[in-house]
Amino acid sequence: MADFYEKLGNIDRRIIFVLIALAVIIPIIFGMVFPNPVGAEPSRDLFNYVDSLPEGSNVLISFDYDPSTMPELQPMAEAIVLHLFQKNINIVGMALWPQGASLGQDAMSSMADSLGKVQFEDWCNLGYKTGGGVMIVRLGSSMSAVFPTDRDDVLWSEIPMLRGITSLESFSLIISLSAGDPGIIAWVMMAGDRFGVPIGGGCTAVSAPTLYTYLQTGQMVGMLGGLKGAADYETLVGITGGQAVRGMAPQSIAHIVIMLFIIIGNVAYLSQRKKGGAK
Amino acid sequence: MKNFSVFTVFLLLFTVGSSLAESTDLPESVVTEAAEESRVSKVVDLEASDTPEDAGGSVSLTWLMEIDGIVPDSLGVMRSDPSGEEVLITTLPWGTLMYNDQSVANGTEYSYWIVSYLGGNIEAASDRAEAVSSAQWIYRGRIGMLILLSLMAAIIIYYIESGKKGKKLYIREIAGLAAVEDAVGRATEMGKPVLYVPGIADMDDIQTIASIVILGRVARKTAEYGTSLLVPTSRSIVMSVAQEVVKEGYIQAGRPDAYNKENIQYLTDDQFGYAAGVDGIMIREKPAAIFLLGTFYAESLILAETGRSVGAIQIAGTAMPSQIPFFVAACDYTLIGEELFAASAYLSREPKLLGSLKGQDAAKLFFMILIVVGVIAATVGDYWSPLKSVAEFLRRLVTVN
Amino acid sequence: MNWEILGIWLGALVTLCLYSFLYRDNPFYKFAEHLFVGMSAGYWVIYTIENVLIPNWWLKMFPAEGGFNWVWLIPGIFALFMLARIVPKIAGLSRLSLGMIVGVGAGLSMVSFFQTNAMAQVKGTIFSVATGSAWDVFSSLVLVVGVVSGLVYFFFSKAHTGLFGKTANVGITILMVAFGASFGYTIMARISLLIGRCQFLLEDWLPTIPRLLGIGG
Amino acid sequence: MRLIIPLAITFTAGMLMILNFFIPHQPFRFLGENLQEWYLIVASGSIFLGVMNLMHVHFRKIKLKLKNWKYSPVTIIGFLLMLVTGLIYGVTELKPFDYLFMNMVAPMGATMFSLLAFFVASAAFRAFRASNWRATLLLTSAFLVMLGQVPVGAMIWDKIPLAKVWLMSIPNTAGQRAVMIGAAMGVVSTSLRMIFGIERSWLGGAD
Repeated sequence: MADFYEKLGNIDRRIIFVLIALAVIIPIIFGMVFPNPVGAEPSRDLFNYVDSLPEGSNVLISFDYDPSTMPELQPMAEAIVLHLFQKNINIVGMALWPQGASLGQDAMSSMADSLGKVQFEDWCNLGYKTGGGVMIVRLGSSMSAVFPTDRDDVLWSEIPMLRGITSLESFSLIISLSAGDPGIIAWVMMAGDRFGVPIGGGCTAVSAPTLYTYLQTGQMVGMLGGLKGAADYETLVGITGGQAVRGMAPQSIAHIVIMLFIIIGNVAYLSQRKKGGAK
Repeated sequence: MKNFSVFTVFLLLFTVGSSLAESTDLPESVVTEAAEESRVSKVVDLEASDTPEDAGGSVSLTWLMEIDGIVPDSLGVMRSDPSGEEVLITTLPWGTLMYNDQSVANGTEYSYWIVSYLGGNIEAASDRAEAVSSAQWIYRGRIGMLILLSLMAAIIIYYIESGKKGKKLYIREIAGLAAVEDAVGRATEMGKPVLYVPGIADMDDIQTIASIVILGRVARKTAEYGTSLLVPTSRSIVMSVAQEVVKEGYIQAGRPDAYNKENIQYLTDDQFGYAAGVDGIMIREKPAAIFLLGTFYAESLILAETGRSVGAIQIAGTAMPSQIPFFVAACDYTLIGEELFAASAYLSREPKLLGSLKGQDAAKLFFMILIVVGVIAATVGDYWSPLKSVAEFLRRLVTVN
Repeated sequence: MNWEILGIWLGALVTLCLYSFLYRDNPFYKFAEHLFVGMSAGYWVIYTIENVLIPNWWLKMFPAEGGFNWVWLIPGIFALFMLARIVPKIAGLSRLSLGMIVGVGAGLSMVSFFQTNAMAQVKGTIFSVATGSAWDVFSSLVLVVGVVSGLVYFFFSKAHTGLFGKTANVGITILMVAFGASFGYTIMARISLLIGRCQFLLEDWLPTIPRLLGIGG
Repeated sequence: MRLIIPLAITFTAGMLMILNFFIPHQPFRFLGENLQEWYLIVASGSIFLGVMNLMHVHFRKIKLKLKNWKYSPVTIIGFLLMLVTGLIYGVTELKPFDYLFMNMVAPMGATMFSLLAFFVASAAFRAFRASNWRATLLLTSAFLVMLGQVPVGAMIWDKIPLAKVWLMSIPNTAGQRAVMIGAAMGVVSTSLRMIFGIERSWLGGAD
């Protein structure tokens, strides 16, 4: 028996390799989708916060990313936009990254088309503006002075939904989908801390750990981290078979395989040690 | 009609040249009035100031746009100097909110204003703003850092000097470094080579520099033991330096004949191409000891796992926080962060180097005290405000702008 | 000849050759590895010429608007000194260039590490721990104690015994928890890379096989 | 003696880089910025040293028929292929150089990178054993974070994702900070030793 555990503890690593490969290949081939329950985590906090906003409030979404981080951030954008539209909340889009404006346009217009939402009444896209944090401070005093027109040069005064909006304080929530700098941190420090507007956001998995501290201190109301965060929001909003949820299937199986191996390794190790076989 | 002719004059002047010397006699109020009539948005709240903390020769402009009005095509930044000469510095796309004028002389007062173009005509102009450019001798936001850095440097140099004077200095055991001798010895017994990977960064990276210094000590040991030492590098300069220090190590060990230049080779600058090449060397040469010291990125685990699979003793070390966990998991010994920089002192036992370690400790102690005092001050400061300013002061001290 | 399909096939073949390494060293891996080293070295030479030497040096020495900037002779001379290593007699000249490189590197690292690694991190740790719920207070304390005791672990000139040793032990423990968490967190990103390669093989490459055999068209 | 000039250069260059960080005034600004550019040029120019070494090693292998010499021509041909296509056609898109890069060099890099998916698994299997309480903590914290990353975690207990967030934001931040602050001390000390010529073994032997 001890011999068995010893063998188990020293499994040829190629067996692990094969199982990892299968864990990724099989879900891709069969297009598997797994249930994705969402625990008590920052993604649920963000969802709950958005869900509790009254109908007709205004939310600013800043699309602070570019195509290289689309796999993680675009599903977030689509799920959040869908949620806001379902709740009849007005969306004002903008971008701190040049290419973010058109990525945001894609997310908003595709969702608006399917839900019958009207541009300039339910949503609009102010476009990209350079300046990062400095520019955000200016938005705090006057939105229209920074964005006299929207992305397509339609005048601020000609957009009906903007009539009640003067500064950042007109928004019930600011959501930054951020791939780096400038992004969430700039919004938290310039808009959240200075003007007291609640900040939520989504970011890549890589940068999530550095942003968790802002959740701890309450400077952010909630956050989506990486593919898992995107999948969470898709699930909470009720998108079935969404892009991020589908990506979670190979991830889940691969993680389970690795965790099983860790358990096997420890079972083998502890049994050996009990019998005095371990070094 | 009068306004129209004024604009024509402007247009002509602009298309012919950038100088507007002749237009100075045009009353500015006319232009402003015109803007109101035609209702083209003009620039408001124009502010001009010396660009702070630079070498001079630069003025920063910021402004906002008027909202109700026709959107202009573009904006023109205008400037006049004390002689009254007016120039168009640049035209900017409409919607821009800031500009840095880098073409000014220090100490001269300039006056700026911004005009709005529509259909090639100037349709509106902003109020004027004045600024003088100057150069500064210090970044004010970095004074705190300058003080702390000088303090640290002074502490370290003090201890280096006292080390030189022969003051006896203790150094604790560092497991990974204590194992260097064993690792080289084992390779000798097994008749297998030692592989030394100095990371993928270039010679300007301080971790590479630290690694090269350690390589010199390791080379001396392999020379003493008569074991071959393989050093594949991913940078040309690192290869050259590695050749020098290994040769020197062999000379110091009295075995210059055993030095083989061919063992220190360049592979490729490519991160993963290098990883593929080193993996190949590991699997074919089957080294008994592998050193992975320096700057590593994602390739850290590719190298460490392959090294593990050939059964080598592995001693790794890096200051990259993201890669340390992988080394800890896959290697026998890992030098964590600062331990990498302590290695050369530990291995050589030179008093002046040991002194510098002592200096580092003193500096760490200083920062620990700073943190503890800061946290206490901030916490108590919530209830007793005088301490709050202490915490604020400490935070400002460590803030760098 | 369909260049696009050929490209997919080249990519797929080298991918499979490199993956064969997971089984064991074999001629396919040896081939791909040698090819990769050679091709990437060639790539970086061209890249360096096109993206550094021409724009950052040659065009600055001989600007497009004509003229000659002698200042840029200096780095050229330093680079030549470095290349002097090829000729044993004057190989010593390379030390001059090395001196400059190491000097620039040391000076730059000193300020940048001190700024981002020391100052910014110390600043982040100076905060009031008495805010929020009891759990938040506990968390803040763990953070501060973790940083301070972690630093104690790095002390070299004092034996890790007694209270000092206990604190250092707390430090290394927190470090271990941190390393575990960081390892576990990174796995997802690594699996994503494999998903990307599998998608290439399964969705880009595999469908070309029936096309090449004339089945799907 | 022959070390004096290189060490003087190191000192000057190092001090200039430090002063440039604190003093915006000329000539420090100009010198500081230029030195960085110069460094880049010297480092880039040196790439020829490396590739000459690479070619030398492989031609020598072929000549002496050393172990695995049959693969050396692959490296040489691969190198020349990129060099020649790059020199003749340039680096613009849809040219042979770009084609070879996009279809061969880039996929090979991505494949090597993706090997990590396998290696994190085998390293985790082997390293995460509860051999003592510290190793057990390492193991537990890795395991919890992994669970929190995928839906299974929340299925078991909905607080597990929260535990992941806590581990990443508190102990992980603390550990990283300690490593970073400590490393900064090491860097400052090492840099000082270089700039002041206290450590000079990197220059090789010449005294």
